[in-house]
Amino acid sequence: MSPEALRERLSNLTFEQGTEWPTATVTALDWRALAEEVRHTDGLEFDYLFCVTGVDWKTHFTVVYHLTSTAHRHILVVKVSADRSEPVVPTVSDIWRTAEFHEREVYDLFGIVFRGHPDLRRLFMTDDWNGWPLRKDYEDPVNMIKL
Amino acid sequence: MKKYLSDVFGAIGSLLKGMKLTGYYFTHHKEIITQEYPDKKIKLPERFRGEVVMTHDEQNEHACTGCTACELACPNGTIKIITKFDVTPEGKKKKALDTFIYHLELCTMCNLCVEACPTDAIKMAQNFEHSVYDRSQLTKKLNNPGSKIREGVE
Amino acid sequence: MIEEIGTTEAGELVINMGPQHPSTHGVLHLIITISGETIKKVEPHLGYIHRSIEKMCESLSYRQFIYVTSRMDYLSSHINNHGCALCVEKGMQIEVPPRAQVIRVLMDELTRLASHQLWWGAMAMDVGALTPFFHAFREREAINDIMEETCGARLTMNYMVPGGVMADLHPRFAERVKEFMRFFRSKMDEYDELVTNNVIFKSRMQGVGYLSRENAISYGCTGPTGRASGVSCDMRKIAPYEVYGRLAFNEILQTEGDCYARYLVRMAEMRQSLSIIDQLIDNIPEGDFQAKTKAVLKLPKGEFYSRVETARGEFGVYIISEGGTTPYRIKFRSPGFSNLSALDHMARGHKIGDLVAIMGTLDLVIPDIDR
Amino acid sequence: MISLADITAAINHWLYATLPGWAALLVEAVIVGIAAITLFAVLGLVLVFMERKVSAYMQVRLGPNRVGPGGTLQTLADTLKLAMKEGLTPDGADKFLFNLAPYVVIIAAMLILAPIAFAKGFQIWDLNIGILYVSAVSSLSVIGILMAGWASNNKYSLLGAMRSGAQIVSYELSAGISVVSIVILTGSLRISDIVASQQDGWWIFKGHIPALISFVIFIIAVTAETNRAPFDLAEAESELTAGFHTEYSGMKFALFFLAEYVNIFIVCAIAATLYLGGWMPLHIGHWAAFNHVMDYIPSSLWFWGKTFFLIFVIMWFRWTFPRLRIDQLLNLEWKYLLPISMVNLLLMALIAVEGWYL
Repeated sequence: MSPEALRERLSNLTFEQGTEWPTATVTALDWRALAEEVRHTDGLEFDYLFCVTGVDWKTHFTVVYHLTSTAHRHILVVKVSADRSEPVVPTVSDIWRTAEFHEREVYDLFGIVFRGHPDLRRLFMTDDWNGWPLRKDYEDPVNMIKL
Repeated sequence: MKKYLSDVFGAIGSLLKGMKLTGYYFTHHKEIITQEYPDKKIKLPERFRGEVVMTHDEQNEHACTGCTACELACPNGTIKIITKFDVTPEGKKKKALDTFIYHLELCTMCNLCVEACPTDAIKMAQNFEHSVYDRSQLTKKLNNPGSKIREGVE
Repeated sequence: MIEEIGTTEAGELVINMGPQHPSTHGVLHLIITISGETIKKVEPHLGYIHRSIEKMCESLSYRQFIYVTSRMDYLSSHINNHGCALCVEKGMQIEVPPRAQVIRVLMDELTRLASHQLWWGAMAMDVGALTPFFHAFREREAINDIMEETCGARLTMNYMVPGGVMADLHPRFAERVKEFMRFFRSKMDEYDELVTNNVIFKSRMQGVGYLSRENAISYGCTGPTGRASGVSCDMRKIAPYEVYGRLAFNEILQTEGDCYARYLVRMAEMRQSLSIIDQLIDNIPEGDFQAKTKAVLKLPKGEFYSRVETARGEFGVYIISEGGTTPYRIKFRSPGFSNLSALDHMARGHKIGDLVAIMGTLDLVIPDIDR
Repeated sequence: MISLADITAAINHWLYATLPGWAALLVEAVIVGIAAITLFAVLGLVLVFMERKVSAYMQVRLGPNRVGPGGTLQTLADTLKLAMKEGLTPDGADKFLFNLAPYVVIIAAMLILAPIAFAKGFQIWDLNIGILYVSAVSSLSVIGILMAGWASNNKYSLLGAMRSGAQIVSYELSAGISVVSIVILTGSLRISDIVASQQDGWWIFKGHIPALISFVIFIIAVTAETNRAPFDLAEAESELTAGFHTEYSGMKFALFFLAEYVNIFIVCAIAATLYLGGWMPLHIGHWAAFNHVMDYIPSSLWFWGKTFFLIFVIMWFRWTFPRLRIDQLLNLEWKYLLPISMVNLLLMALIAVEGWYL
């Protein structure tokens, strides 16, 4: 499906202008339903989640999901925004199994909680690590390189 | 039963094939590729990036203007340039290089400083035997003592 | 550590495999629960080599950040750099000269060959054959020598710059590559004799670590891992970049989804890489090796994503730019990370020896997973 | 020509002539003990060096080439290094068993030296159940391995020891049956009788195809029994780091290492004795002239040549093949080797009864 047709098909979403792939922003509340829809609807079948990215916009967080379909080869980018003080996003790890690790990574580095994730623990950092390293306001207490 | 036997023979055959190959290498010593390194020195290609050096000519002159382009280009803070002000014969003050400090221990040999240098004052040398007993020896001063900038390099 | 894992049933044993273990190829830490020799659960613990490259890149300029990506998947460092350069070029709308494009693709394929050779040796070593490792390194060294001559380094080349490559090809490049190809083609048959057709090796591989097509997609397995399960996921075919679109090569697909299929896919890919190099080596166009770019690169505000095919699968670079000289946020989608997530699924019910074989065929590079 | 047998006989005669009977025996025992230990040390050094060179050439590299001429003293240097290393005993290990295990393994290996005929008339103890004694004692080393694995308090060691136990117990069977198939032909368990029965040709030639099959099975089985690749599951370094000797260091590790090589030597010596005539030169039927020429080559040279050839074959296996999995290992034994060797034994019995072997 071409990007235009995809925009047409998912007309209830608001798409950003001037992006390479159709990019839509949804709230955390709507995300779960949208995920189910794009995964299982005939003609869409976004069965492959190839990238999950957390972004800290200083005022809020976004989790960017890059979805594609192995059958139709179209790509959809969904941005899910989350509150900065209490970031919670529903998990999609039961829809795309790869999200299990990716969401853990985002949780580990940004502190975004994925509700319903089966095993939400630190992934890269040690279990007793303080803070969320990829947030913009994170300050490394130990600067490794001191010249 | 037939399959059982053919399995056994096929298996033995495939194993013997592998043994034939290793047997070949065992008996053909000319295939050995070991380079006896410290005994026989290796010649590295001229593009090999071993460390950053500053080229000096016979008059002990270099081409560095102290513009700090390399310092800015370096991703790791490997290079630190200390500049001074020289007084030209006409009596004008001119910025010049005082010390070119190079931290080999931080360098990843990415070549970005050499690319950035507008006057080709620095280049990559092929030396790769960098081990020293103390880390402080890895911090090097690249411009020779008493060296000065070559005439005409701006 | 073991207490935290909590309940183990009677007769079950929890083993820490790694971070220092001969077959985890680095510092992967697996906590495996076994009953006898049978694996009940595998739980990867990551982060022993996590350097937060994404955070580092946020403070590096668009010229500087490319070299860091060599340190992720160090075996396909050139392809990682390629992905980053492509992403920056996409943002800056730089037209890469045709010569640079061909050079890049040639280097990519040589890197892929080198990576697969190392994988072949290391995987054979995982299942207990030590000799293939040295034979594989013999060929890999030949590639490294070629790389060294042109790029200036053997492993972390940093040969890519936005807009092209850092230096022109060495005058002897084509000649040496052809010489290597002749040499390597003769060795490929030896590979088959020594390992591929070996009955012990086959029995170690066949039917082990099965991954169905659905699961491969769901777990996001790409590269040879995905293709062995029948998922068409070769970025060079799906979204051709550089000159891949006009090259004749096949995407290798297998449907068995077991370790042997993954092995065969990689072996066939080596032959495909050879054919790609064959097509290009005599047709390197003349011209510039680098497009004219500004000294300071500033990406316009926006988001840019590029996907390339490394030796392990799909590598994605996602740059969010706020218009400055450094990225606002950069994300690397590394293939090994997704492939590793399927390990637990694949290893359950197999023996410890199989786990090693499965890890071998997944071709994990730990810095690529940890980043 | 002075043979080894003459020398030993002379020493024996001299000792008994000058000393009382018990003292002579004691002195002889001491001499034999010293000789055995020296043999062990030299064997260890030579075989490790040989293994490293064989592996190096197969892997297109040079191998040790620094210490001594052609690297020959490399293993000596390594032994010195190991001897100077600290012998760590991990916390929580069963100290007594942990320290005892390497000695059990090495003593078990040492005991098997007794009935081996190194040359014509040169044998420590030609006991009448020689080959039975060898099979019995060689399976003792598994006790040492189990002790080591259990006492280390390490899960990898335990797994390695368990694998080793399962492996040795099952491969004993086909090794035993292979031995029996030769014993049927010779009708004696005494090593000297077995060697003497090959006066007119080695069993591997005289015994037709069944002897060849049983030889191959014996080699496979003893490779497994000595925990050598492709059957080195007990120490499988890519799976269990180092298996049962993960926790050992220094001299205790060296003993395990030494025992492994001595065991290889012993099983190869047994295989050479059973199938390739031991010290017996290559004799073909009634070709008296040919046999006479062959007799000029000293018998000890024949023995060592055959043994080292077999050792080389076992090393060749190791540097060519991948490792089997534990269930495949047991499958190979119970589904392939055991049935084949049993059928083979029947054939062999037929040959022996009909007397087709002469």
